[in-house]
Amino acid sequence: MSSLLEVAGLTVAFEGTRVVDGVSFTLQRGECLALVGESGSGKSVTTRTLVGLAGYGAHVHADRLRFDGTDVTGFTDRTWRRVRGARIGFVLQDALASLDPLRPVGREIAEPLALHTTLSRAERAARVRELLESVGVPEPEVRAAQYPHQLSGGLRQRALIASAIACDPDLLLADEPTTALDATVAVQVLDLLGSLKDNRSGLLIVSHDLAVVARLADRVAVMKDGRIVEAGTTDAVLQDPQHPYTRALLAAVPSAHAKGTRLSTVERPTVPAPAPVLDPAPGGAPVLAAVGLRKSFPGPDGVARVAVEDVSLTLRAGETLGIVGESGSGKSTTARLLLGLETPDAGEVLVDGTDWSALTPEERRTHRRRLQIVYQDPLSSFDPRYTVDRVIGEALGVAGYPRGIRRRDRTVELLELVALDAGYLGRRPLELSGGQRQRVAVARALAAEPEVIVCDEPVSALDVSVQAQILDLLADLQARLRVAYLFISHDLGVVYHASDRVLVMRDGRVLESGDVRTVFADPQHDYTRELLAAIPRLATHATPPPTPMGVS
Amino acid sequence: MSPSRTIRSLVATLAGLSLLTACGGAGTSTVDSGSTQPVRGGTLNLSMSLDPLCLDPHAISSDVEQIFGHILTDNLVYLDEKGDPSPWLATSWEISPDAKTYTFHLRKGVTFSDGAVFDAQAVVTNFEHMLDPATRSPLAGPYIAPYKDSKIIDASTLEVHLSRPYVPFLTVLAQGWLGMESPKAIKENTPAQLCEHPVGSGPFVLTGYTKNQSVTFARRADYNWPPDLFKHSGPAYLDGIKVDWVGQDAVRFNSLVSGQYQATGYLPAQNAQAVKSNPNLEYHNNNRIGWPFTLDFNVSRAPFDDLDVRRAFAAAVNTPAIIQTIGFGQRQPATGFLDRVTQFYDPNAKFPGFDPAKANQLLDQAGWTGRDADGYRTKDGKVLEAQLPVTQTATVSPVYNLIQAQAKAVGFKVNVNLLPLTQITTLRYAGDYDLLSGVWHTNTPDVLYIKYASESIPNNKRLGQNLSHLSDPQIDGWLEQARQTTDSAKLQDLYGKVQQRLVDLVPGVPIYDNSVLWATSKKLQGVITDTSHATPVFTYAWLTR
Amino acid sequence: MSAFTATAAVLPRTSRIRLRPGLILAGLFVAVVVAAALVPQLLAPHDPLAIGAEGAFLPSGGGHLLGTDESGRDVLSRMVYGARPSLVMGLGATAIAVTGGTLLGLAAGLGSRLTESLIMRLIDVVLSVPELLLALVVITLAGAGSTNAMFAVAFASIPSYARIVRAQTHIVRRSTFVEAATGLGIRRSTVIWRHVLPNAIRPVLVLSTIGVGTAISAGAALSFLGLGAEPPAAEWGDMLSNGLQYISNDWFLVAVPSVAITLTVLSITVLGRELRRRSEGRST
Amino acid sequence: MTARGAMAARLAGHPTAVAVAKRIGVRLIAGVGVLWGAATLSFIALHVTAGDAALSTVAGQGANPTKELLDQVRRDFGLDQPLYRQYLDYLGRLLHGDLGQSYQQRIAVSRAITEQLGQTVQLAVSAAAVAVLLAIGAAVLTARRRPWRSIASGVELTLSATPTFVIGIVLLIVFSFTLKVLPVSGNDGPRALILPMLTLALPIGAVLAQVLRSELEEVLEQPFILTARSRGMRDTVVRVRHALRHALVQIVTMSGFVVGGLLGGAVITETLFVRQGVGQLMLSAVTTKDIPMVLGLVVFAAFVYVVVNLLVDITYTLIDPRLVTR
Repeated sequence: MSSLLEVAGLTVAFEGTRVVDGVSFTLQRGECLALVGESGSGKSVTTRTLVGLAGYGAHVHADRLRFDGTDVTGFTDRTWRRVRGARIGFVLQDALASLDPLRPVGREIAEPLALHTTLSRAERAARVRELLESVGVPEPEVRAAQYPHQLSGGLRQRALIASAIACDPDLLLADEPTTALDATVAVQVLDLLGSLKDNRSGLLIVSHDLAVVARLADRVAVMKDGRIVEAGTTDAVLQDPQHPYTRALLAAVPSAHAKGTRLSTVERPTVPAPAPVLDPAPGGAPVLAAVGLRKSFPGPDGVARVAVEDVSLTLRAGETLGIVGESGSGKSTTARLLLGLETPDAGEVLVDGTDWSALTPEERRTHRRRLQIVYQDPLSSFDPRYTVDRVIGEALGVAGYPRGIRRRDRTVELLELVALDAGYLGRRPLELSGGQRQRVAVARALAAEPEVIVCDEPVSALDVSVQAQILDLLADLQARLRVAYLFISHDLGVVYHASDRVLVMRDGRVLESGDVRTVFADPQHDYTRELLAAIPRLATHATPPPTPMGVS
Repeated sequence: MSPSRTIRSLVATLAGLSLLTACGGAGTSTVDSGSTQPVRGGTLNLSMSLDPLCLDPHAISSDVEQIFGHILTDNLVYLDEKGDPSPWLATSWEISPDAKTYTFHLRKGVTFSDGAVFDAQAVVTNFEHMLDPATRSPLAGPYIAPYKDSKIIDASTLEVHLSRPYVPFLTVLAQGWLGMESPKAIKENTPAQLCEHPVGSGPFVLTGYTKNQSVTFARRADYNWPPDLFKHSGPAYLDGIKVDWVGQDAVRFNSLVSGQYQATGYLPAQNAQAVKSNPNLEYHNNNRIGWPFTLDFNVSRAPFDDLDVRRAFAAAVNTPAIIQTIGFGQRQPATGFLDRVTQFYDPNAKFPGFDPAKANQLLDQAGWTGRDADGYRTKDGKVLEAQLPVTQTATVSPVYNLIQAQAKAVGFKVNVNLLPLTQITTLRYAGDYDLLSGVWHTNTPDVLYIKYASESIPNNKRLGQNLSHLSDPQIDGWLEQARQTTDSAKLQDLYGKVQQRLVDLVPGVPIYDNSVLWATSKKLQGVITDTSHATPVFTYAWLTR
Repeated sequence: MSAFTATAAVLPRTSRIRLRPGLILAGLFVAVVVAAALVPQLLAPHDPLAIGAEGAFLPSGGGHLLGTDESGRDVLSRMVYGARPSLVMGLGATAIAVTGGTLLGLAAGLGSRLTESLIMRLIDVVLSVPELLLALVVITLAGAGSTNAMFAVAFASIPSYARIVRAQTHIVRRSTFVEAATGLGIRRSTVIWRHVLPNAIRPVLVLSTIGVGTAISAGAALSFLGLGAEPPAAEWGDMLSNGLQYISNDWFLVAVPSVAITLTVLSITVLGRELRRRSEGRST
Repeated sequence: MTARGAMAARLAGHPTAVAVAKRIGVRLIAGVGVLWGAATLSFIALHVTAGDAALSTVAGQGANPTKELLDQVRRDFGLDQPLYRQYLDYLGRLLHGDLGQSYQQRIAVSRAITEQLGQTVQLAVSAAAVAVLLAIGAAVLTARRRPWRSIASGVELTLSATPTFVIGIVLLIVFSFTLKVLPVSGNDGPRALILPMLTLALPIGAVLAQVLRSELEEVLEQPFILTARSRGMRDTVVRVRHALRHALVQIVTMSGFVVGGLLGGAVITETLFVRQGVGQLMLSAVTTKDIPMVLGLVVFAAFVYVVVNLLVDITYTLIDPRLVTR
């Protein structure tokens, strides 16, 4: 029986620049192949080319491109249309944007049926209800009539999958199917995808996250700069990676590492010059503390929504307190309360022992410098008109460095502290990469010589390899400057690696807190257990995970 | 287009390039007896320039009434070629020696289209309607201002008493604005309703009026009382007349050429040449009775209170150049202070022509010997300067800039101030100007009274049109006497003296004789040229198939 | 919620800015117009007001490249001298409108909720009256002439700029970099002055280049209705509405100013769009 | 999925009807505020500036009225009263919907406007329809399609840069003067409507098309378009069924600009094509300082503005349910 999908020497170029460069792989019926790689590796363009939708202005060439035995290279748009939707299903990343927001979900799912089948309206409606049930959506009748924005993330993604499998396609392509979902929901969707793959149809899954793929894929192909650098069965690639890039990728995944060791083996930045050591905070008194914080926001229809309820925490100098929880758990609101950007309904925030609310606006301003923040998207935290020099210079100005030589030297010093050379001074943040921008953000935070830096999802938007470098940077700086971190993230692996103590939050409340090792090894609350179970671990599904983190 | 367009269309019909080519005889009222027999039926499509937004003749001063007047209403009298009143609804009349009592003998059997009978009482109702403040009559009322009261001798004889001698009373009654309206309509309708559907006894009846769009008239079957001079009787030949308001000159011209219309009441001067050379169009450029297009000096204040300055400015104005530039060959230079076709016009009361050297000599003589940086003359530190307020119309013709340039040539500074229409009117009556241009059309030499009698100087009693504020006892005397006699020899002498005196006093600079340009398609025959306004009369016009 | 932005760019944007021929032509034309506005006496062969002795409606050729108008004046010279009033109308009206609009917009964006709703209602009032009626009222009662026409056009376009600035101020006020600056302990007034104002105003300045074109067009419309520049000054809009009267005598009198106005507005708009595309490319 | 289900979802998607009604209520009050503001602003503007309305009405060109007549007219117009008295009378009448009597036409202003309204509405509605259709057609057919895109945007740019009356003149020259296919002027019959409608529709349509195309090109980059294409749907069908709806939101936002453009353009088009209409009325009322008429027109324009904004607000929620919950 010929293979379902046969790709050899596939090249896709946009105005001369090759995005996919000579990719070859095959996919058999009943098999799941995973294409893994960081952003810009060409994995998505490859998938789209398989349905003839490489995009406007794409030049596609392939030695061999056969789907279920037929050569598709010569396909015209008309012939492609008979295959798309009917024989190949496509699932994209975020259902909120991948389903037409202005049309009820049911109509979206019914569309492929209308195109490829002769079912009547009523029959199509019935089929849509069946499909929704088959992908695990409760009350399909009501849900079908609702709009995408009225469904939860998980239900939306299931509806998107229902729309892709409406005509029982032979091949299902899934481009980052679970990236936009919380871990617990992502796991359920992955299991759904796994169940859909029976012996007859094939599944091609694309992701940046090796651990996610490990759960589902039979074979894996690792892509970098448009080429497949390594391919093979999932166990072989994950247990015994041959190519250095694959090894670096695996190493960069926090959950695969012993806590406290360095993550980024690749291009280790030179160790910066010894920085001046800040005098440690007096005794062990908490640098930042909160007692019984409560905050609610007026909902759209007038009903108040409680975001944070009875949250208390303490943070000592040089310590990292992690706050973990899914979206809507109130972790960001807590951070804004601690920073004094929001005033709590009840409770106190103590900075070096003094309560925020007790301070006069003038005092509050000088106090602010003690607490700095690093955002998830650093670009939006810089004034678009500023160069790196002015961004850091402004912070130094507030910290008492007058314009001129002293400020300039200190700026260069700070840049070196975050492993960036003086050449970046004149550059605009827009021209830098995600990792470099985050380094500039950290440098600006340090410029104010703060006692606490609140990191709100600092690495979530970065590629795994870059994520690793930033986490190491933060660890180095803490060791040298004894600055305290409040580390907020939805990614348990990252939090486990970066934090000393951790708070687990859900629906605005602190469920559990304590030393990160004890909380993760022996979770008291079953929600924490559920969170831990949902961490995608590199251990293959063949051998059961020895410890929650899959690594001793 | 905007109402200021009436001013524009007036100004646009200014002096032409070459001296007037032979134009239609002024005031001839012969019926063009075309070779073939008149054909009954068909509707005339007529394009006019601007909708006065009210069609009650007594309530408006718009030029439109000069044409609509003879469509809708009949007048008591009709002017003959010489400019004397001839019988129409009034078959005959006697004037008392003191020219204050006028006895009219009215035509019998005349009815208005709403059935009301035309009799002495109807005439009285009309006069009272013209003078009634509620009508707000801008022209009809003032023309019969001296009317005091009247006595109805019998149904067809009326004795009218005036507060003071006013012989031109008979002549003005021939104008379009003084047509007879139905007394029944006057009694039963409000001024606004009369604006919408006035009722007359004329050859056509108003059947539809949509503002700013169109007016429709239909033939009146039992019409049989045209002026005797028409030498014709019975109803009109045309079934009706459809009038469209076409404000844009270019559009009005091209729609005439394309045959969408068979006649236009206002032909732009710039298109005259094209119409003349068009085989199937007939061009009419008729001189008009009245006061020519003239530049008034305000003699009541400096600098024009000095006669020498006035004579100098008059000598500096190069009238032929102005006419050549803006008239497109359709205007005749004015010779004096009356249009040449006006009754008792005196050809030898000639106005001195363009003579810059004399202008400079007179200004030096008047003491304006100094020169400022820009070359303008000064005297005791003051610059020789005059204000000329002008209203902004879509296309202000360049006459003001020509005069400005010519005055500058002799060191006289003329400031052309562009102001909105409303402000110009306020300045006009407040006398806050040095120069004003204008034209006044009426069908009697008494226009000289309106323009130059001290009685007509705007004051608290009346607004008045004597914008030059000339007050000369001799002229007042002669004009008053002219209003008391019908003896043409005496009138010729009186008006002659007035015209000569005006040439000496130089209250203004006459530039060109007023004339009206209209055009008809060759398909339209039997069009009479009205003797009062030199405009087309369609009473007995007819359309060839 | 960690929205990971790893979706590969399906459509790599060609950001290489090729100097499109249209751009060069537009730039050249604007340069000619500006030169004509600055030094008309150098470019114009004759005096724009001089009544030519040769007579009216001369076809192009001979002493007059574009012929003569209804008063025998040289059309080319009048076109050259007409450039300045049009540019003054375009630049002047836009400058006034942008300053007025920015002040109002900032006041609404930064002020209290009450000041904001007051200003927005005022803007609604000015916007509710159609632009041309507004201009008509201003000119007819304050007198015609190019300066009043300029103020009329400016006054009518202040609201649209005010709205843009207000919306932009709100966006910038709530942006992360303003929060970060406050977090650094910088005084509120300094944050506004250093971060909120410049970023709120920048898009308007870019948009105003396109506004210049629209202002010239509006000015020409006013001249067409007889409310533009005072005669005998050479002004394109006036020449156009004048030319329309003599369209059957010499259609050139209408064609030349129409083409001039259209090309000027077109080239300024093209330059404006290019500026906007470049600045947007940089600021997002 | 039955229609009833869809309706249930749509209602379920909306907050209670009270919230929507409240929003419209607020809009209405703001609208009344705008009307009052427009009337007051114009009242002041007209009375403060120079020029005597009574004099200019009666003593027009060639008129020679007496002083008593002028004073009588001033009393009729109520111009002899102190300004605040005139203002209060005016507001009083306005509340009863009486816009007073036009000085020039001596008929009720409301009647004068309604009389002339028919033609302008006919012109404006047909022009708006043509403009929107042209814009949608141009945008849908040329978005992201290499050669056509630049040609179409070039034409649109030229059209939007050309002043309205120049377009009118060109059309007039080509179709009326030379080809003599269409009548030169007048209001009667549909053929006289074609040229003015095109003159008004082309510039507005050009601007709309440019906005629509850039909006469409952004929407076409959204993932749900790719999903639709991956279901085997033809590109043009995807544009019409999915992308167009998003772009329609843009047209609704632009409706303020369109209405303004129509009213403004109407004045010029009616002047050029000598059509009866509110534009002509506005021009003549302002030049002869027919105060009640100008105020009537201002209030009428403000009323149209408020109604249009209200409709825009409502259509927003119908097209894009997401907006309701904001």
